[in-house]
Amino acid sequence: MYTDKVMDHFMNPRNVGEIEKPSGVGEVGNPTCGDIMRIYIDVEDDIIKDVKFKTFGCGAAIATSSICTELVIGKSIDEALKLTNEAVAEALDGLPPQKMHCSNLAADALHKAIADYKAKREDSKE
Amino acid sequence: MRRVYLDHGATTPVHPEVIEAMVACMRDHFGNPSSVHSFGREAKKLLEDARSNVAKLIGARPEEIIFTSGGTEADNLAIFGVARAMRKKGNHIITSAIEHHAVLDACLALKKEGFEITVLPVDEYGMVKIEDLKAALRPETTLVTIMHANNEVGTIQPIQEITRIVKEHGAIMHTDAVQTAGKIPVDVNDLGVDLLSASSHKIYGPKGVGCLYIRKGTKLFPLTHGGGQERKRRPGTENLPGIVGFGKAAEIMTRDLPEETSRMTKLRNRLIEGLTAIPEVKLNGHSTDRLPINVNVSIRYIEGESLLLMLDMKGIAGSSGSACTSGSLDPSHVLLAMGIPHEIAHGSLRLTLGRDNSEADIDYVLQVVPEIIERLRAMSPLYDRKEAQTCTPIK
Amino acid sequence: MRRVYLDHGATTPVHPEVIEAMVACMRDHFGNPSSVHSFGREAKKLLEDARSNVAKLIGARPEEIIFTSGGTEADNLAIFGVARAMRKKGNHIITSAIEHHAVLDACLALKKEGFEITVLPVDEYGMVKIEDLKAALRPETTLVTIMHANNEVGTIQPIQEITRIVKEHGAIMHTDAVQTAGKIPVDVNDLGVDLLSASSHKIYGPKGVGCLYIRKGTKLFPLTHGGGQERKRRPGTENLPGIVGFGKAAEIMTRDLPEETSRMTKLRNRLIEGLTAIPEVKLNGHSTDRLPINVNVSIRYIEGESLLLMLDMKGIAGSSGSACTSGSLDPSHVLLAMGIPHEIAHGSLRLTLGRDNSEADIDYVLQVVPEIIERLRAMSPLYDRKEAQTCTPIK
Ligand SMILES: Cc1ncc(COP(=O)(O)O)c(C=O)c1O
Ligand SMILES: Cc1ncc(COP(=O)(O)O)c(C=O)c1O
Ligand code: FES
Ligand code: FES
Repeated sequence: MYTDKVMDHFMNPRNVGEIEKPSGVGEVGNPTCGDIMRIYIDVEDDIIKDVKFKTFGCGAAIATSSICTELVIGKSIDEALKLTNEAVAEALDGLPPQKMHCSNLAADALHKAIADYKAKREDSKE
Repeated sequence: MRRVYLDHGATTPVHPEVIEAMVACMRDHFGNPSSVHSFGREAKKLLEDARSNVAKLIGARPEEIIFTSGGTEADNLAIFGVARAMRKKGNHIITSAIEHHAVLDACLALKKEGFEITVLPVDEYGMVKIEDLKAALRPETTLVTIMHANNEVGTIQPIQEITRIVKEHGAIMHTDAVQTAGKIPVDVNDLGVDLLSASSHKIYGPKGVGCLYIRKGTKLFPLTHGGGQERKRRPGTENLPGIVGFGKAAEIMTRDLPEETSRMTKLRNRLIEGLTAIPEVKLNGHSTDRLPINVNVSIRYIEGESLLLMLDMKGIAGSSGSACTSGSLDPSHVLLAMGIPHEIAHGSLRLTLGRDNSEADIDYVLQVVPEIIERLRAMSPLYDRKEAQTCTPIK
Repeated sequence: MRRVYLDHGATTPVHPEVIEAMVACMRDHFGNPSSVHSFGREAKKLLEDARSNVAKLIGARPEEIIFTSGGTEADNLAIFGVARAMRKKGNHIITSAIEHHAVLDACLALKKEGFEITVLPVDEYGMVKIEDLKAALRPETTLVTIMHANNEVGTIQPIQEITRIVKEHGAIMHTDAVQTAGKIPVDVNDLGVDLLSASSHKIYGPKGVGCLYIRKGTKLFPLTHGGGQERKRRPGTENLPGIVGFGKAAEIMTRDLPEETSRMTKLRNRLIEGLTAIPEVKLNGHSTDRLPINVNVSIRYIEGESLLLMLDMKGIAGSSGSACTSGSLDPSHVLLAMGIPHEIAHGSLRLTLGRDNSEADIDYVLQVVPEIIERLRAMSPLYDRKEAQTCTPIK
């Protein structure tokens, strides 16, 4: 059902955990199956220094979370915002059709975390 | 790697004696049972021997057994068959919320044909309440279909009592015994039912064959039309190797039932004890009115599919009522009907025992499962919250 | 005693390689194809490999193949499925007088649901006439179902031409290819059909499994309801060993088709020549547009069942369209539709060839049959009369 790459990221997920004082946090619940992902980012000079995640969901949800963190560490927030669900699925060599919605979790949570970071930055400027 | 198959509720390995009987049938007796010549007569004899063995398994007479392509077809034949045949008498059918989709979806399809369907609720253990049944029966009720034991949580319904009430009311009683025939004692006359479905591949026979018991005198329209096979109730050249395999499996199950039941019950109880000793793991279903092979637990803060995948990497095969495994959007309708919330149903694990399982298998599972739960919970955002006490406790 | 099986139109022996594949499936890959774990995935792979092999046999894409419990179910699924799904568009269905009962009886059952059925006649060779089809098509015609080759007399219909007309008219075309798929070249795209039924046990696969080809985009209601298997068109745990056997048989037939067809044709022609050399024995069906395995003759003044029994005593297995073998009161509806009188249809003999038949088998049959005919005619009061010239001659 899953590609080797999905299984690798599922069995050995990268960057699981939390960041103590994160620059931003994003959480999404997938309304279709009730799964939840939370992503923490640490940003310095608009560059994502570190990402951590926690996910409650299927193998695809955990694997997409994991690869998503790998894809954006070291990127600028503008680059990270360009990350799409399709790109996440592609980086895993594809997902089964009935699992495509799981890839929404990761990118959406990341985008929310970045929005949270931006909002916090605006707050602190004021 | 050690491989421990604990998904016997989904399907079972085929018994070596069953394979042998099927090979002998295909190699030496390939005739069409409808043919006049000796090849046909030999095939016919095998067909009727198998029918006797299957009849014996459930205390029926051979002429009351119709072979089908499985439990799903048997359920559909019973429900469509009786509902349509009795249409002039009434258009009301009663079923329960925890039936297999073969029953539930057949009833839903009848709704589109203008039938009225009452779906009885169940209590937190998955049990139908007798009062609910009594309240639901109407003059125009023609058919009640309630399963003998549930495939997901293993709860065994009081079919004898249910049937008594249904028959007193003058309606026809069907039970889906796919999970019980061959696993616990099943006798159509003790139960009193008019129709009963069974399936071969749940009891070490081949997939693709099952049967419907039809009590003499029960009116029923066929689902399909064609040759005159199976007393015109189920046309088509008979699946002879499959039927022979089913017959052999029935024979073996009849023989080994008492011994296997007590062995399974012991293994099951050990497994339940071990799993429910893990924090926030809770048994689903009834603690005693329960299939000897069935263990079903909810494991909070984790999701079932990822649990199954990690178990699979350790060689353990189980199943889950999680929405993520269902291909549809909802978790198990059975767990939901029992009042279990979505997020907890998501973390359900079903382990179903079989003849090939040993004490050592249970030891292995009880060693592996806690480690995996630990790992998945460490990844779970819900588990965080729990530590912060923001989660509703399991009731 | 020599045993010569000449009833391959009824069913075939299972090919040893097919048995081997089925045993391997049951022994090593017994999982449920719907399961998440490795046992399930292995089973799923076998299922999909078999689907590819069956698709290849008829030039289809794997996703257009739905496995069923046989040819009868495939025919019923096609006919009920399309008729009910297209009901809003129209309620007229066209079929032919020589269809298998799986088609004819399904159409008759639809009549009770309010559909109108036109049954096309056939000529003396069992051939549908194109003009009759054209005349029968109406604006409300939704489905035409005409068999590829007839099981009794072997006549092959011009399905390509028929389909062209049906499709031009905007109706859906189904053909029952149970007697052709695997025996003569069958390609769904050459034929142009929307639906095509095939069965495993006619081509050295196991009984109890078949398939329906459904061209992409064809609307169809399922016959039964339940799990989501086979794209929701045919629920129930898949008959995996049967399907694997069917897949293997399809693979073998694809490989051996050209060679076997020419070998069968030669044996068939010898058998026809030999039998029709007997006085007052006449070939039924078409002389050239005919299945390579099919021989069907009418033998005047004798009755089919007694002929079959005597052949059986000599180890020869055949079949007959006699009323006495049919269990009903009438002789073969196919022979009657071809205009063959009752008393002559009574004396029909069908011998259908297979892979295991040799020249020596034909020699044996051609030695035994004349003796038996002699014996039976000597017992027949009709034969007396014939000598007294009171019988209507065979036209
Ligand atoms: C309770 C119950 N009913 C019906 C079925 C369907 O039987 P089959 O798989 O033979 O179609 C199953 C198994 O899948 C079952 O567990
Ligand atoms: C032309 C034709 N259609 C349908 C069938 C039915 O197929 P099955 O025996 O697989 O149900 C047969 C054989 O019996 C047949 O010869
Ligand atoms: S998270 Fe539920 S299907 Fe992927
Ligand atoms: S003579 Fe006996 S059945 Fe026809």
